[in-house]
Amino acid sequence: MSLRLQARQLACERDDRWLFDGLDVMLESGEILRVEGPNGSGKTTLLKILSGQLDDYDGALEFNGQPLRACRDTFLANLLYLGHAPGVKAGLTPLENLAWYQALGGEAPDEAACERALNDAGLAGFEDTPAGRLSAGQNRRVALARLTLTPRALWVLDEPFTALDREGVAMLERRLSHHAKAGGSVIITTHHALGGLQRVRRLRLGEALA
Amino acid sequence: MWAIVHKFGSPQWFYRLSCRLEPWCWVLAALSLGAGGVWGLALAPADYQQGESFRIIYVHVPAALLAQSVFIAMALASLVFMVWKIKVADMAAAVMAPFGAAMTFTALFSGAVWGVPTWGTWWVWDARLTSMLILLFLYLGVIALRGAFSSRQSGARAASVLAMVGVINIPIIKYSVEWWYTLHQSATFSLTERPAMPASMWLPLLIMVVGFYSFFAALTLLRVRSEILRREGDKRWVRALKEIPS
Amino acid sequence: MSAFDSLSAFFAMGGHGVYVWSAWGVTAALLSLCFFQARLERRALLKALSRRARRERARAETPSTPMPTEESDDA
Amino acid sequence: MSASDGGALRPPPHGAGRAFIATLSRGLRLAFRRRGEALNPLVFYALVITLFPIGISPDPALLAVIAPGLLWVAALLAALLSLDTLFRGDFEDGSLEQLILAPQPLWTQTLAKVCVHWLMTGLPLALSAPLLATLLALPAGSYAVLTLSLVLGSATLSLVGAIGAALTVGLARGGVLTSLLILPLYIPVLVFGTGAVEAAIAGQSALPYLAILGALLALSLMLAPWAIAASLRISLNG
Repeated sequence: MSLRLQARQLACERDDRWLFDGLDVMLESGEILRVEGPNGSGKTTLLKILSGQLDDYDGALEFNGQPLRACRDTFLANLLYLGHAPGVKAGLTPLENLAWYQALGGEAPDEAACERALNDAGLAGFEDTPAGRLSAGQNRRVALARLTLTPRALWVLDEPFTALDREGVAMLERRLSHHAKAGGSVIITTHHALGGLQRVRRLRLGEALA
Repeated sequence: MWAIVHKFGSPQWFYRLSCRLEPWCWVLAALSLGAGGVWGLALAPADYQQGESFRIIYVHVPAALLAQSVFIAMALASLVFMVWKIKVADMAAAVMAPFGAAMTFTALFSGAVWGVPTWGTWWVWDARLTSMLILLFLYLGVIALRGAFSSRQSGARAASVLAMVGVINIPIIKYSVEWWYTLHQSATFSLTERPAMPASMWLPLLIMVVGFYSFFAALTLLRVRSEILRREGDKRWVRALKEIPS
Repeated sequence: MSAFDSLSAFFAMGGHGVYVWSAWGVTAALLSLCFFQARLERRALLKALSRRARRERARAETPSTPMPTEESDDA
Repeated sequence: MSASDGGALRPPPHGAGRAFIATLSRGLRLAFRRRGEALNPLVFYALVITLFPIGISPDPALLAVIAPGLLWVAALLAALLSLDTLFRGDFEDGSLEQLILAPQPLWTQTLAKVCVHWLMTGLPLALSAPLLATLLALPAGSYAVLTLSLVLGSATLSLVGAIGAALTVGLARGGVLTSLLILPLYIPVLVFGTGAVEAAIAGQSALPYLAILGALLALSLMLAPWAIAASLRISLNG
């Protein structure tokens, strides 16, 4: 059951200027697509379109051959989107945050799985401290714990390396290559050199228009 | 069906259509407003009870009717924009809102002024005037929301949602205000009950209503064309328009 | 045929003149305000489009020639 | 299958009920963690009520006349002020984005958010109204109807108010704009809410007014969650 996300002649206008025009994107199982470009070239907007959040764009967007609008539920069930903000409530503990995400995915509550995911993300011992008292890097790790807690075929990650220390970066790179080898696919924007990963295709934005 | 909807919705098609329609609307508006004005002001008989101040009706009633029809038209345009993503519909909705607010204010002002000789005070919480005041707040809300967003697209879509939510509430607000007014029925004369008007009175009123509505149509066509020039300025067909002075 | 016997009676409106004329005056003022605003808006947009067209034409003609020929800048 | 389990496609889940309860309990837990903040609407309500005897006159006879309307308007304003807490926090820390991307029908999530807001502001206001009514010398016999009308009405206020909150969540200074959008839509609830209390004072049956309040609630329960979902999508893409 492979995964195929295809966008044809994608164009998006933001405040009367064309961020990108006539863009073709193809993502297959096992591939990592890295979106690059200077600030303001529309990287986040492209990620929001490809993750089905934005729908005022021109062009066609298909998931496994079906227009995204038609199979939105299936698409969302297989998508894991991490935006600039980690999406972790400061008032809740990491465990409670993860339990909510588990329920959001429709899965039964499983505290043991949450603890394992936190442990794998390097947050052993911080399961019950409110996220408000954790550092930005640790909050990012709570968000990254979702990658293993709720496995999804398509990862769309917007600057996931922000605030991560060296081990965090290494841990995330390991997860990316493992996910690609296991047949999943990733769309990622980062200013990090993804040295250790193979099969990384690049998509330049903000140049085609110059 | 899809192709047709988009063909009719295309700015270029609409621009050509309104070029032909607009002059006729202006002519109709000028004629009926002129004739209706003269008839209502000078020829129609005064009301035996209220005297000459009754002539304000020829301005108050058309403005009040138009104020509500514009809101409904705006909500319909917003619905067309949200469902079929037709940009021209959003331009129409954006253009109608200020005119609707102006008509609501006219109705409020003329109603209040009419109240002075009949009730002796500027403002009376009459059911229809109160509904009209709330309608003005709804208009201001839609206009303010459309302008509050940095990007025009989301401002348009937010204003569309509010216009549709607003239009559902207009009858509810009207009903509840009518009911509220009858509960606090003060002894003063209210605009709602009036003896049926003889033909010599409602005919000029009808002409004035036709005048107001054709004015609204002509103004909307003109201002939507301007919106098209503003938003589609970089399109080839706009640059090729002969109206642009070279 | 007219409801008034003289012009002065017409303006006096049986004592209600100030109300009738203020109501009609505000209505006429608002309608003409909307009308002229629309006309001015359209003229301003057309002028902006013509300026942009002229600037693009000027830019299209000058890349090769070092001395750009002076475009006759009409109103 | 282990080689490609990463790529295995999952069918859309049908745990909407579980997601609803999860968002509801999350909201309540968060609110209880900041209990101090949850009292703000109540303190505001009491404060506004005490202003009027000072501002107008302490004469109980006069206060009794304006009591129903005043109790209702103050409750309405207190609810309006607390609308900001509905989506603002989630918007800032990114969980609102995740809420919209959850594979659940979005209107169930927005309904859960509105229930949290109602449980934390609407209900407490309604339950504290009788206490404040005594301050305003509200005639006896109308306290039960006052509370019941506020319970019913505040639910509609939360639902309709959430639409405005969703429309302006992306704006930096959206507070004033929200009230400009929402107050006109609150007027029917205010009319029939005060009508119910006045009917009770006059000794008539308040049932017809409560029935209309119930109808307004049913209508907004049917339309609002969907409208809130649409407004959230617009605000987030703005």
